[in-house]
Parts: sequence; C-alpha cells; structure tokens
Amino acid sequence: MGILSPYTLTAPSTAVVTGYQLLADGTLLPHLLASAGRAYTGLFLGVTVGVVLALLSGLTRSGEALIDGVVQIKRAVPTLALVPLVIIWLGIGEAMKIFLIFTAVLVPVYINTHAALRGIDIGHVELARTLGLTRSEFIRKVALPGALPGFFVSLRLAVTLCWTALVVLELINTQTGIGYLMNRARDWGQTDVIVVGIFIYAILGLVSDALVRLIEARMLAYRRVLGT
Amino acid sequence: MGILSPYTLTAPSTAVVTGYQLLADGTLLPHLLASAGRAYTGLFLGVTVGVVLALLSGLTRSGEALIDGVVQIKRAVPTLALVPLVIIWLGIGEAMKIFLIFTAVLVPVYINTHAALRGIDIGHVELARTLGLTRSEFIRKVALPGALPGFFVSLRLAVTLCWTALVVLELINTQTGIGYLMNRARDWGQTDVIVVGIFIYAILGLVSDALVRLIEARMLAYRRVLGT
Amino acid sequence: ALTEDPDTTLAVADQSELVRNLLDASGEASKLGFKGSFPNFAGGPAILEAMRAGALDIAYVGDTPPIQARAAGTLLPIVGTFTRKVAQYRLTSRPGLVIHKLAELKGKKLSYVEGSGRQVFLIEALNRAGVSLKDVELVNLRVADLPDAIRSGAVDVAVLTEPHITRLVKQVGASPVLDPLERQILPSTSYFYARPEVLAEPGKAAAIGSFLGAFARAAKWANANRQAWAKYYYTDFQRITPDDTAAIIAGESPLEMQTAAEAIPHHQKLIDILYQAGSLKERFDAQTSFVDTYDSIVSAER
Amino acid sequence: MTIHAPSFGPVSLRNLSRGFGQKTILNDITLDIPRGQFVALLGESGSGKTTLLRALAGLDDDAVTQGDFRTPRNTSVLFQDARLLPWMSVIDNLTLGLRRSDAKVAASAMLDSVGLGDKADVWPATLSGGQKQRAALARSLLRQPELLLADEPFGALDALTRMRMHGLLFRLVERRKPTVVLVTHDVDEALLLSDRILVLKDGRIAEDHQVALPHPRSTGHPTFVELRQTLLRSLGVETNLV
Amino acid sequence: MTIHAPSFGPVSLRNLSRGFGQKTILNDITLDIPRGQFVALLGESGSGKTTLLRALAGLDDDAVTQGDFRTPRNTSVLFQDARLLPWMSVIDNLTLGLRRSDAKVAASAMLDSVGLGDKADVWPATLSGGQKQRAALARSLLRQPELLLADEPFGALDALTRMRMHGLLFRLVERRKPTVVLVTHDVDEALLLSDRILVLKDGRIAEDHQVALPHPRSTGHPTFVELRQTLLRSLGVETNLV
Ligand SMILES: Nc1ncnc2c1ncn2[C@@H]1O[C@H](COP(=O)(O)OP(=O)(O)OP(=O)(O)O)[C@@H](O)[C@H]1O
Ligand SMILES: Nc1ncnc2c1ncn2[C@@H]1O[C@H](COP(=O)(O)OP(=O)(O)OP(=O)(O)O)[C@@H](O)[C@H]1O
Ligand SMILES: [Mg+2]
Ligand SMILES: [Mg+2]
Repeated sequence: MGILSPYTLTAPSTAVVTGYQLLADGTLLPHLLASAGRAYTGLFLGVTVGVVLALLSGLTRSGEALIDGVVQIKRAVPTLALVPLVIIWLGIGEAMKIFLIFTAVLVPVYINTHAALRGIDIGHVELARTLGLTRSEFIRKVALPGALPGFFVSLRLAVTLCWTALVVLELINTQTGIGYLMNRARDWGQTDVIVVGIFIYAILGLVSDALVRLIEARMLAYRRVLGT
Repeated sequence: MGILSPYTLTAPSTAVVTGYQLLADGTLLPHLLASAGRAYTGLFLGVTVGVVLALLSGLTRSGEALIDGVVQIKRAVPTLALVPLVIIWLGIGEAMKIFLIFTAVLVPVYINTHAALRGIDIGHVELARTLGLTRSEFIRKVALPGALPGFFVSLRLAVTLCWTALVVLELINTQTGIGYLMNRARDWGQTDVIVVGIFIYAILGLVSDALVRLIEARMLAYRRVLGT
Repeated sequence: ALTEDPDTTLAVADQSELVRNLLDASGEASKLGFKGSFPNFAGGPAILEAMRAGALDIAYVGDTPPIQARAAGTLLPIVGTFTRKVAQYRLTSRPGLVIHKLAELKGKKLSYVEGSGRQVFLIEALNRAGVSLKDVELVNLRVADLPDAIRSGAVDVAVLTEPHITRLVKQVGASPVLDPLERQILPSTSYFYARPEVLAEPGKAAAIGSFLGAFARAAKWANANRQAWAKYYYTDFQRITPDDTAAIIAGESPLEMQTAAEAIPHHQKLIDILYQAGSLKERFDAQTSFVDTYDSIVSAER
Repeated sequence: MTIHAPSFGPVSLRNLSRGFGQKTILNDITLDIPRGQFVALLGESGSGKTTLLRALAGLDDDAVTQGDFRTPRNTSVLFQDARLLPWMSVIDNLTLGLRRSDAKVAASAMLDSVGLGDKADVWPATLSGGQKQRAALARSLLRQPELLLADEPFGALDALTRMRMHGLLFRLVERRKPTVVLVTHDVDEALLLSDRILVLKDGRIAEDHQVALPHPRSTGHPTFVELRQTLLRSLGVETNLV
Repeated sequence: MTIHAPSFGPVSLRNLSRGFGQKTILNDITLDIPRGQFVALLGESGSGKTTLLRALAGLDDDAVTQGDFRTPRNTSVLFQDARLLPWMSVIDNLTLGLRRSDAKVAASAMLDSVGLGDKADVWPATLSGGQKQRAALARSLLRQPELLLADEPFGALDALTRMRMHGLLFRLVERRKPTVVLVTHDVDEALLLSDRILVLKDGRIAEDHQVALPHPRSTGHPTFVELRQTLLRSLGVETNLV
C-alpha cells in the first residue's frame, strides 16, 4: 500500500489508531455484533439448507430435476436484481438481509457438496448396498463422510462470503453493521474508517478460514493425501 | 411470480415482448457482447492465474506461505472496498473492470483447485516419486488430472460469477453492458427490462453450467463414481 | 380536519440518517404524535423498490427520484419540498486543471451519474454555458467513486459535494469551477414523496401532516442553530473532523420548506432538463406530481 | 434381464449372459447351487469370476445382461479389494449396518478371531494388506449370511494366517450352513474347503466337480491328488513342474 | 536417520529401525544384499514386510526411523496395491516417466508379455484384479531397474498366469541381473525364484537361507522339499497338513 497517497487509503498505522479509538469508545463493537448476527444466521441457514438440497439433488433423480436448475438460476442472477423481489416477500427488515445472505451462502455449499456427493467412489456405494444399509445410514455413514472434503471447501468459501455479501445489504434500512460503517465512511470520504473495515474483514477472513481448516484437519484426519 | 404486482416486477410474458423488442431494434446485442467481452476476459485470466497460484501454493511450501494468505485476505475484503484502490491503480477504464472480475473469479478457482491438489491420494504421489517423474511431469500427469474434479466445481462457480460480478462494475464509466442496462433500468424503475436481464442471466447461467458439466463428463469419463 | 392516532405507524425512508438526526437534534422526535420509523437507504432506486413493495409510507429523496418513479409508471405524490438556494453540488476539476468559465467545459471529460440530481446539475451547467451534451465526453460513474476519479485524474470535472471538495482542494490541488455563474445553476431541492394508498388512510395521512410540521420546525431550528446542528450531525454523528464540518457549513445555505405552489416551477424545470437530455420519453406536467394537502401545515410551521 | 425377487433357498442361474460394451464375459450360464453348498469358483485371471460373483450380488446394473437368476435375500459380499470405509475405525467398519443388539461385542470377538484384536480403533489406512483383507472377512462373517459371496478373500495372506482363516470360515460354515461361493486362484484352497468346484472358461462353466472328501482333508489323500491334477491340467498348468 | 546418497551397487541396511507412533515394526535390522541377488522376503501378515520394502524405496518419511541404509539409484517399486493412475489408459500408465525413445513400442510388447495386449487403451478401472496386478508388474519391469522392490506382485494371480509371470520375471532377471527384493506369502514361489530367502519375525530377520538350487527348479527336488519344510515350520505351519 506504499504507493498510495495517504488520502486515498489511510496508512495502516493511522488506521490502527482509528480502529483502537472506535473500539475504545464503544462504537465498533455493536456494529461488529450486528453484522456478525446477520452473517452467521445467514451462514447457518445457507450451510444447512445447502447440504440438505445437495443431498436431495445428489442422491435422488427427482430431487436433481427439481432443485438443480433453480440453484443454477439463482446463482446466475445477480443479487441486485433479486433485492426488489425479496423486499416484496420479506420487507426491508432483517429477514430480507438474512435471506439474501442465506441464498448467497447456499450456492457454493450446494455446488461443492453436490459435486462431492456425485464424486463418491462407486465402490463405497456398492458396499453400502451389499451391507443393506438404510437410506439414513447410507447418508450418515457413507454419503456425508464421503462428501466431507468437498463440503469443507465450500465452508471455507461460505465463511467469508457471508460477510462480504453483507456490505451491499447493509445499504438498505440499517443503522448498524460493518457494511453500514464502511458505506457511511465512503460517503464522507473517511478513508481511515475504510481501512479499519478492510482490516476487520481481513482478520475475520483469516481467522474463519484457519478455524475451518482446523476443524477440517481434525475431521479428515483419516485421509492419506498430499496435504498431510 | 404470480403474486407480484406488475409494478414490482413485470410478468414474464411482458418481459418476453420487451426482450424481443430490445433484440429486434438492435439494442440488446451490443450490450450483451460488451459484457461478454469483459466477463470472459476476466474469466480466462482468473481461471489461468487461479490454477497457477493453486499449483504454486498447493505443491510448494514457500508458495503456500506467500500466496495463501493474500488470497484469503483478498476474498475476505468486499469488492466495494477494493474499487477505490483499483481505480487509482488502473483508472476507470476496461482494465479496472476486467481486473476486478479476474480477482473475483480467481477466488473459487484457487480455493477449490488448491484443496483438490491437497487432497490428491498420497499413493499417487508416492508412485510419481518412485517412477522418478520430473516436476513438470508430476504436475501434468498426476497433480492436475488428480485435481481436475475440484477444478471443474470451481469452473462451474466461475462461469456465472464473472457475469454477476460485472453488474456492480458496469456502473463505472460505461454505457454498454448488461449490467449497465440493468442499473439504468433500476434507476428508472423499468421492471420489464430488469426481468429481461434476469432472463438473460438465467439462460447464460444454465447454458454455461451445462457446458462445463458436459466437458467435465468427458474429461472425467474414467471415474467410477456415484454420479455416472 | 385530520385526527392523529398515537398508534399509527409511519415508515419514513431516510438517507444518510439526516431526517432522524434532525428530529432528534431539534427535540422534535420526542413530540411526534405517532410511531415513526426511519429506515435508512442509499439512493433513490432502492427506495422506489421498497415503496413499490409497500415497505415504506413516505420517503426523503433528492430532486430526480419523483420524476424517475413517474417515468416508471408509479406516481408517488410529493407531499413536501425543501430546498437550499445555493446548490450543495459543485463542479470540481481535477488537479492541474482550473476552469474559469463554464464555457471551458467544452471538450472535457465530465462525470455523469445518470438518473441523479448531479446529472441534472451538469446538464443545466452546460445549458448555461451554451455547450451541447455532444461537445463533452460523459463518463458514467457511481457517486461513491467520484472523489477517486478526480483524485486520479480519470475525469476532468465531477459534480461533488462537501466535504470532498474542500478535502480534494487541500490534498491534491483540485479546484472548484471559478465561474460565479456556477453558484447559480440550480438550487438543491429534496422532496418527501408518499405512497398514494397512504394518503387515502386517514390515520397515516394525519401522521404525515404531523411529521411535516415537525420537520419544518426542526429545519427552522437547524437554520437558527447552525453550529449546534453541525456539531450534532457532522462532527459527532458522522464523525467528520471539525475542519471538514466547517467546510460543509460554510457553503451551505439555509433549509427552506416550500408549498406545492412554490415548488412546482422548479420541479417543472427539472423535468424539462431531463426531457431535453433524452432521459425522459415524455414531458410531464409537474403540477400533477404534487398534492397540496399539507401546504397549510408547512406555511404555519416554517 | 429379470431378477426374481430374492428368496430364501438355493441359488439358481438361467441362461445368464453378461458383458461390458461389445465384449461378452459370461455366456449363457445355467447353474443351480443347492442351499448350504460350498462352491469354489476357479478360472484364469480375467475369465469373469468377479463378474459372475457381482452379478449374483446384484451389482453392475449398467452391464449388458440377459437371462435371470435367483439368490437368497440375506447375502453378504466379500469384495476382491477389502473395501473398508477410510473414515471409520476398523470396528465401526465391521458393525456398519449390522442389525444385532450385541453388534459391538460380536465385532470385537470376530476381530480377535481374525487376529486383529488390537486394531479395533485404528484407521483402515494403517492396516497392512493382509490385515485389511482379514478385516473385510470379519465384516462378512459377522453378518451370518444365508449366501456368502467371497472374491479371493485369502489372496494376500501368508500360509499360517491363511490356514487360520480357513479354519475360522470352516467352523462358521459348519455351524450355520450358509451357501458359499468362493472365488479363488488356489486349487489347493478350493480342494481343502469346498463341496464342489467350478471352472470358468470362455464365459462358461467348463468343469463341475463334486469334492466328496471328508473333513479335515489332507493334501496327501489320493482323491485329492487326483482331482488336483485334473484341475491344474484344465487350468492349463503342466502339473509335473509344480 | 541418515540416508546415504543412492549409489550404484549393493543394498545395505545398518541398524535400521522403523515404527509408527509408539509401535516399533522394524527393530535394528542389519542386512547386506549383494548386487544382482534375488531375495525373497517372507513373514506373517503384519510382520513388516511392506514396511521394510517401503523404507528401502525411500517412502514414509513421517515414520519414526533410526539407522541408515543405502540403495542403488535406479530403483523400481511394485506396490502391494497395483496403483495405476485411473485417469490414464493402461499403456499410458506403463510409459509414465519412462525415459526411452521406444517407450510406446516397448510398453506394447511388455503388455503382450503379461497377456494384456488387448487392454492397452482401456481405463484401469475396467481391469480385473489380476489384470491390474499384471499391468503394474509390466510397468515395473519396463524400467529395467537396478533394484526391483516387489510387494506380493503375484498375489492375485491364478496358477497358470502366475507361472507365466514367474517365467517373464525370471527371463528378465537372467538377462539384466538386477537386485530383487520380492515380498511374498508363498513359500513355493520364494523357493522357485530366489537365491536367498529371509524370514521377518518380531521386527527382525529371523532366518536367512541361501537357495543353492539350479534353475529351472522342480518342487520335487529333495533340497526344495527340505527347505520348504523348514520355512513352513518357521512360519508356524504344521507341514504335514499342507
Ligand atoms: N466395467 C468393466 N468394463 C469393461 N470391461 C470389464 C469391466 N469389468 C471387468 N471387465 C473385463 O471383464 C473381464 C472379466 O473380469 P473379471 O473381473 O470378472 O475377471 P476375474 O475372473 O475376476 O479375474 P481376476 O482373477 O484377475 O480377478 C476382464 O477382461 C475385464 O477386463
Ligand atoms: N501408517 C501406519 N500407521 C500405523 N501403523 C501402520 C502403518 N502402516 C503399517 N502399520 C502397521 O505396521 C505393521 C506392519 O505392516 P506391514 O504393512 O509392513 O505388514 P506386512 O508384513 O506387509 O503385512 P501383509 O503381508 O499383511 O501385507 C502392521 O501391524 C500395520 O498395522
Ligand atoms: Mg476378480
Ligand atoms: Mg504388506
């Protein structure tokens, strides 16, 4: 960032001071919590529904016919064009924002998990069949564990997506949130606050990603792969 | 969409008429081509660089140390916050737009391909070692084919991402592009044009996805997996 | 004639949280005779979408959104108008370029934010200078990117507001257009428009009256207590430095409420400018965009 | 192809043909295996032993199949590769889908029997080749199937371990009398264990021998030696060399 | 652990120990294999045969290792699983990393030798168990290695095919004289092919026999029969039963 004039983007050192002030005077935390509430509710819903849809679509023909096209269309249409629709359905409150994050998160979770399910070794499926596993046993013991590596990749995408998707949404009817703070800072040219925001996103991104990879490493400890 | 008042979102039938008119009077095509040029240039760059970075980071320790953190931060920071930076570096012309699409596409390509590389069966790596493969042979014959399933998942994400990322960018210094058309329609409340845009995105999304899956099915024909 | 009900709810779309702060700072907020909510938005299009969805009752918007809504086939009647004589917009040139006469805009790269008040301001500036739209290079940009476009010299002239103008002048040597005529191009006008259904509901219609009264009083307070208002809103709430706050206040003329009759001519002018620029397919009659229901309240309270 | 509903009772094949693409692997096979019979299936590598076994297991739906067959409902398959799920401990692999209240206890006991008592809680990836095969054997035997389809279950075992596993299998067969189809490439193994030996050649059952020897069998018994010679010759091996 | 730079010449191990986690698998093994010797490695399932072979191949860097060893530079490894890359045709698997101008021709000829002439262009997943094993054998033999480390390369083959593969391996050994370490669970195989037989037990080389018999060998030769008895006994098998 050295090549930037300090006016375009504040020097990191100044931003640290600003960040500390915002923290100390209690401004930052409520915004952070507000955003976190939205982001993680959306994340939770998106991950849950994404996995369920991936299971329905990956393991049943009728599920695939019903679900896959809809998800493909959803992800092809920019959020901008969805906002008016969702406002009609859910109003301009929190529900609308969480819904849009939920659908944004759903996309990579669905695509990755679905592909991972489709990529399960046929040998394991044959085994499940000959062992007479029930549908539920098959899902819990074979399909989900087999799709876990793909699911974790999508989770890594999702944990940052839920935050970045929020920036645009926190333009609509909100007085809280990091996105709101960033947008307001842009309106008034407060580059130090923008840099604080970038720092927050970067830290959140690195920490969430590291966390997911930690859980991943534990849950996939059985694997004998290049990355271990 | 039956429950929507025509003010909010035009009925699909009206949109078809509008779409036909836009096509017939030659309005639509130049916008579509302008967007396609940007989207696919960004896609091409993002996919290429994403794969190269994934290889560097997935197969070398120093590469991982250098690259991985930067990509994590990039993807954690919303594009909105990057725009001012990129404007300063690249101006407000096409380069800026293509650069931002390129970085947007790079993220899923990198994450998925990197994870796929990391997930390559250690048995195949051992084989490569005992066969005395060169680095380049290892990459071409073992690493890349092994990571191909993960790469294709990311390609599916990328082919629609390059279009949706464009919407926000076609607000900046352009009078062409589907995103420009959508934004202007939004300013002027032309819901029929918005629905035409949604149709275009949906069709593009379904067609690109189908295309990628077709190529995928051919290139992964050797696999004996659930989805075949 | 209109009776107020304290249980009536009124959703007023706000921008930059100006309305809410003005009511709070002036003490009017606590005296509202209804349950008001002030959802904050960024820009007219999102407000129009929320209006059409029925999520809002009335909205605080800039000068072009009512025209855009009407062009889209949704007539949202204007219930209140307030204006500042001297525009908050300023034509500002990039570092290394000083423009002394509006006529010098000819052949320059000008920022163009389609469908916004800045577009109208620019067109009128060119009209005043006798320069045709064809003789300049228009660069579509988002409002948020304008300062950086000037800073990096990506455009020659942009329509900016404070505190960006003062800041760019100080930091990189940008310059406002020096032509005295530039300060007379257009006033800054904003509107409250309403969903027609709301006007037909007696309770809400009464609440709107009460709100407009409160807003007029709040505006009067702000005009009379410029420093207090500036500190409350810009310095304390928006966290703008005292220097920048001073810059904003320095160029700002007082907030004036207008009746429909007073507001119609200017509104017609806006329509005409947009029509001339080709942004409007048909030339509306400004008269039919207004309702005069609340003129008496405005006259009494301003 | 018609697959009759699985039934309790014997295995029967009627004019079963199966191939991949253009190539026919199994060619019009008709075969009856009475309930409780222990059948060994011999044949050259690539002759179609696994293909036949998988057909009986109801797998490979995508293969080109004609004719029909009937198998008992409760069938257990021992694949040629051990096919343990890598994300489960060895004991969890054994109890997977096992409908017994004492699943865990029984699995532990079975692991002891196959000499893997100390490997219950490790990942399958850390087992040796022969240990994987034994774990798969343990999983199959635990099911107490009516029909056991086993595809070279002892291929990776040394002589001693193999004898122990023979003994284990044999004791269970004695006790529960399942029908067994055992694919093997070892003529001695077939002779030691089975009631009947089939040789698969050119897609058909080329030979069908009853092994009327009492148990425990000795490799020195004249009938044993004679049958061994016959089988090796029919498998193309010059017997005087081996 | 120190691994001396690979050298041309013999294989030598000095006090090599290796284990996983707490458990020691190889315990202080010292061993010299002269250049060109054909060594068979016997041992119970799980005794550490694969572990030893993989150590010599320079694999399992993460295992707890002590001592050092020296192997020739040009080593070829035949894994216990066939380990063909699923995304390449069989012939491409054979030529992978092969530095010979006539790679394709040589690979074709080798495929013919292992009886897979018609399988050159199919995916490995469509091969039978024994066919996979033969493809892996072909890949290893093509390399013309100085040291061949083979982990039960004939385990999935029927008697006839196995004899053919023995013959193929033996001809190549005669011609090129590589050093060979062959892990097997088949005592007869070891006796038929090798110059020297090692028995691995409790992490040590428990027995070390020279096999001074001329080729081709006959199973009836008295020395053969005697050594067979000795080996089976040391592997724990009651010889009169088999
Ligand atoms: N999915 C498949 N597609 C095409 N050919 C196949 C497929 N599966 C098996 N084959 C072929 O069918 C033939 C019989 O295979 P099968 O696995 O039944 O042999 P096998 O008798 O079990 O041999 P082995 O003893 O080597 O295991 C082989 O030539 C094999 O290549
Ligand atoms: N990665 C590992 N982690 C832990 N234990 C291991 C690992 N690999 C092998 N072992 C253990 O080391 C022991 C020796 O294994 P090894 O594969 O060398 O046996 P082997 O002699 O080749 O047996 P087999 O004849 O069955 O192939 C076994 O008990 C096995 O469980
Ligand atoms: Mg087989
Ligand atoms: Mg082994």
